[in-house]
Amino acid sequence: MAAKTLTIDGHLVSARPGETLLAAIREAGITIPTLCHLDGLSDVGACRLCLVEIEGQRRLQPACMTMVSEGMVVHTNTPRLQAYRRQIIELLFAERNHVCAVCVASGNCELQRLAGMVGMDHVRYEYLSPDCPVDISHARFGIDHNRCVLCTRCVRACDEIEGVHTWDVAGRGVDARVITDMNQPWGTSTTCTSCGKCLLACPTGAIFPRGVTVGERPHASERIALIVDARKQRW
Amino acid sequence: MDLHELEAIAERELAQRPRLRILYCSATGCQASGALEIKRRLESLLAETGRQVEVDVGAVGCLGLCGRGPIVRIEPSGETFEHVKPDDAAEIIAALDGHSCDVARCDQNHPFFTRQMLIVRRHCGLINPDRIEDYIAVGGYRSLYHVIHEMTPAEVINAITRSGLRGRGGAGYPTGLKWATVAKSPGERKFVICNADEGDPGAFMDRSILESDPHLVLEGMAIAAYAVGAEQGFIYVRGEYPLAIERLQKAIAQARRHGLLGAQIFESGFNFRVDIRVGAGAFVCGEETALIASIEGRRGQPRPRPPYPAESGLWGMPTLINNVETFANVTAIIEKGPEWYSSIGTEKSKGTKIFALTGKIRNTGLIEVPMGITLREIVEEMGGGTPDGSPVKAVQTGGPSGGCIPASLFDTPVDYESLAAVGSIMGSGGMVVMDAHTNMVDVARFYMEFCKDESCGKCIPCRVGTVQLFNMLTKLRNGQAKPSDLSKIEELCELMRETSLCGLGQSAPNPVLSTLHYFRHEYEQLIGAEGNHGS
Amino acid sequence: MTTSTTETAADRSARPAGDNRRKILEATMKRFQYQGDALIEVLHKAQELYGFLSPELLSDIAQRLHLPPSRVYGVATFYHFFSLAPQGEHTCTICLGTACYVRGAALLLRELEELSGVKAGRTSADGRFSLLTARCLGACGLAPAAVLDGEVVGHADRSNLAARIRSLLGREE
Amino acid sequence: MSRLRIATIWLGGCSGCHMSLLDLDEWLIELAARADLVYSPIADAKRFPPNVDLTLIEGAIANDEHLELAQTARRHSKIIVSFGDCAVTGNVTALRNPLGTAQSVLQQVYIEHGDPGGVIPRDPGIVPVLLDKVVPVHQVIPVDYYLPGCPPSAPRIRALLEALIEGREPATDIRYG
Repeated sequence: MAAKTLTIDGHLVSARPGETLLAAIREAGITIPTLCHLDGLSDVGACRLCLVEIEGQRRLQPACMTMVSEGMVVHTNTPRLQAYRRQIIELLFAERNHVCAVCVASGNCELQRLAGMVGMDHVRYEYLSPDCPVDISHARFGIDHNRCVLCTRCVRACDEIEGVHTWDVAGRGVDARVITDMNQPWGTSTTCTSCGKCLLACPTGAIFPRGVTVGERPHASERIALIVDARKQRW
Repeated sequence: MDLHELEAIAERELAQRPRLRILYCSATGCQASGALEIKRRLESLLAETGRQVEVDVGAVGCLGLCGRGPIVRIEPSGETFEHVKPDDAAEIIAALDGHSCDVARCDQNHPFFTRQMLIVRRHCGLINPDRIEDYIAVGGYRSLYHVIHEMTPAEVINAITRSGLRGRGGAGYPTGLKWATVAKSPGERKFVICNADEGDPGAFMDRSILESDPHLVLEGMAIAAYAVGAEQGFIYVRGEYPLAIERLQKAIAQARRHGLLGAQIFESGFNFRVDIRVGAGAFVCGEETALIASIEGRRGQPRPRPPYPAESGLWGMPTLINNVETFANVTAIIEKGPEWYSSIGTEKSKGTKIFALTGKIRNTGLIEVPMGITLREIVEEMGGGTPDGSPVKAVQTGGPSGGCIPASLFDTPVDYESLAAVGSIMGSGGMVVMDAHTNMVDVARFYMEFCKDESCGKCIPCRVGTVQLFNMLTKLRNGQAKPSDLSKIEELCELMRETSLCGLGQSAPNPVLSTLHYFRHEYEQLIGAEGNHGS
Repeated sequence: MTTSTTETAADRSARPAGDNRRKILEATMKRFQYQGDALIEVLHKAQELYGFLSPELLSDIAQRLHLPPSRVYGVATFYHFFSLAPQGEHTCTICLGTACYVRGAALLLRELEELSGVKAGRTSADGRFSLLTARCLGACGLAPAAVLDGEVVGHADRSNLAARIRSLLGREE
Repeated sequence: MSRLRIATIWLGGCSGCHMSLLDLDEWLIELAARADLVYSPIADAKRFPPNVDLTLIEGAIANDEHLELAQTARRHSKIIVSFGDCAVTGNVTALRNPLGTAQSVLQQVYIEHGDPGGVIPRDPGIVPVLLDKVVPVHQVIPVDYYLPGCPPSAPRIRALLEALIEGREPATDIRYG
């Protein structure tokens, strides 16, 4: 099959047929923001961060779900796209309670990185401040819905990679929440294999390993004295 | 079943039919106003005088003037009565016998009736929707026979294309082109779906068609299936429409029994089976990819297009999705020819469109009018203006995806392009009339609340944007907004329009944008007198 | 899932022996050959039979249709029609579509809330009455419209609805 | 060239941003050579003075006193910087927002989870009255620059201040947490 030639931000790029535009853009060394996309999982085109302008098309298209075609002329970083991306990140930050200062993922969080990448120095929208639960009923993992961005990467990783489908989304609109089984505490799920793929896939601190939050850190200061005592007895 | 049998049914039906008939509207609107009680009274009165055979008391579909129900019509005189009460039964029987009667009559010379052009609704009010014989007697299923035996699928598609028919669900995509794409798309199976998830608040034309003339839709679907090569069809009906569902179920069973649906229709090699799928209350399922997800038993969330359902739809197969009114246009085009059809309407919008005229309007109900008629003709002449005679302020078309058109633009012709040019859309046909008492910020807020509640939650701009917009409009309404908030509202509207995944999110800002455009002063009046924030 | 189940509602959902609702539901699933695609049709049937979808019922359906429980729960909570909590014995649904809205449906709803002491979307503490809202019943010609125990009431106003609700609730006392 | 007049204020925050400012160590002496600190929690001024060139605001707007001070600062300052995550986003200070209105928060803190027989402190004019929602500074006054971070590191603070003192546009520098 012949390679497809397209123009991305003024550069001629050659791509394999059947390849997504996102892959071609990345191969060309151009970085565009993504959130719901994760290599290895199917794409849903939900976060709208990878929208690009394609000449001759009226609507913006998600690069992750658009196939390359011959002669395509693509713009990935126009002022308009930059403005939209910033707005989308603002909307996400305003939706739930994303408090980097107290988050286990701070410093290793895609949402936090995206904020910097799109130049979001403040959120112009009102914070919705929903009352979201934290579920730490599972022995190894926890989920803090305050930090969930509904990218559904956990849902897809669990379904497509682990083949279990413990996770899904319940409710709709801004009230939608990821759930395990019958919206029951994760620890009581009968389908979860505790494989941790949802944890690997989560872009934020929503799904986190148990034992890393401040309150869970193993403190046992009295053991220091115990050790000293023990050594004294041996000497 | 062959053509002779069809004709025989029609002849038998007409021969059996009593000359004297009392027809009552049995659609939802008139039933809710007491039509069934009137029917019982009429029947018992006739039975008392032994005339139950001589006079036929029959149910018919919607006569259109829903705001004045119950509606009763007598034949052969054709007189039509409105606001009928059970106690009027004796008078109506008297009228049937040529005596005078005091029951209020519909003025059928009123523009509400005379300006209409009935194509889709041509049988409404004439036939009993529960009886396939009635439909066959008015020429039903002849088009299907004609198509199967005398036309190739390509010829059918060609006819639909030449007719200029465009999708009546809102966006106005050329129907022939859609059919051609599905016909060309490779797939081991193909599907035809009738979108009867009429979700726009203020629109009930599809409901009325299904309740009044279900076979018309089934025949249209069967013709489409023949044209695109599908053997299975689905009608996706709102769960809120129990009567429409019941009548469809009956109609499908009757058609199957008569060999008009099912295997080897009209003794040809063409098979077509139709199943009903009942929606479960999600406006977004009117969007075709969400509708498909719903038929597949999943959450009704849309997915990005392309690929379009015409190429990859239900279970990944090529799928034709048209709306109820679109399918209901098909038999007339086959019967009278594409040239006849394309002679009606404007250059780019052919045929007729049904509108549901509601709100602050004297004549509430359904009207079928040729494309190109002006809003003024509809609202002022046909609708008769507001009930109290005060001036009409605006008309909202297209539901939550549409816009508010001010009275100053009422000379706009009703066609896809003209309505889009004034910031609204044709939509499915809701037309809500507003007077001076209606605050336009409230209207925008009402629609945004609707969109917020109906957002599926998949894409961020719609999921969060609708809530933010709703909150901003609420603040505005409560006098807590700053002048800078208007530009913030506009900016967010643009984001949603340009980046939302599906039509719901993309068009959700329309009611806000159109009211901001035409009634900006109503927004500005609500901005706090404090002026610029903080300073 | 929910603890708001009232006594009366619970009584109603736990019918004594001779309950053949499970059989009817099974027959529905069988008719669809236990295919997952039929989930929404099956949920419709289940709700029609039981009045609401309890967690046990949903788990059961998931098992029979070979679907992950989370998918069934996700679908059941996506659509407005499905209720995971029992509804009152009598329901009044006020249409909040545009035509009804323009003709004062929002005010009507507030008045009914005051009259009945039940908030929109809720059921009274004794489980006898639910006040619900709908997104356009398609009866715009009769705006404002309401549905009282399945029957459409056109040109609804405070006095005619209140009287009918009172007589519905009173009749069984 | 006249000396710059700089102010810093501390609203609903932990003062960590001010600590980070003090981490600038000897650069503060350089700064002092070019600017006067006319109002600050680390200076001894009782009233926010007029004609301030640059004000750093640490902390979110959580009570009526914050609101008033922020508005005063805006009136008297040419440039306002939202200084740190609490000022920019509400941050930890805003964690109370999901708990509901001020009354509901006080109820939970002082009565439900507080001492048995606890009382909600109320001393108008002395104890500032909580706002129903904690909001970032830019929601109550226009803000010119944002320096997120919890706290922003000393070098980042310095980079911003240097640019503003020299009349340059500061480089975008976004790091939350």
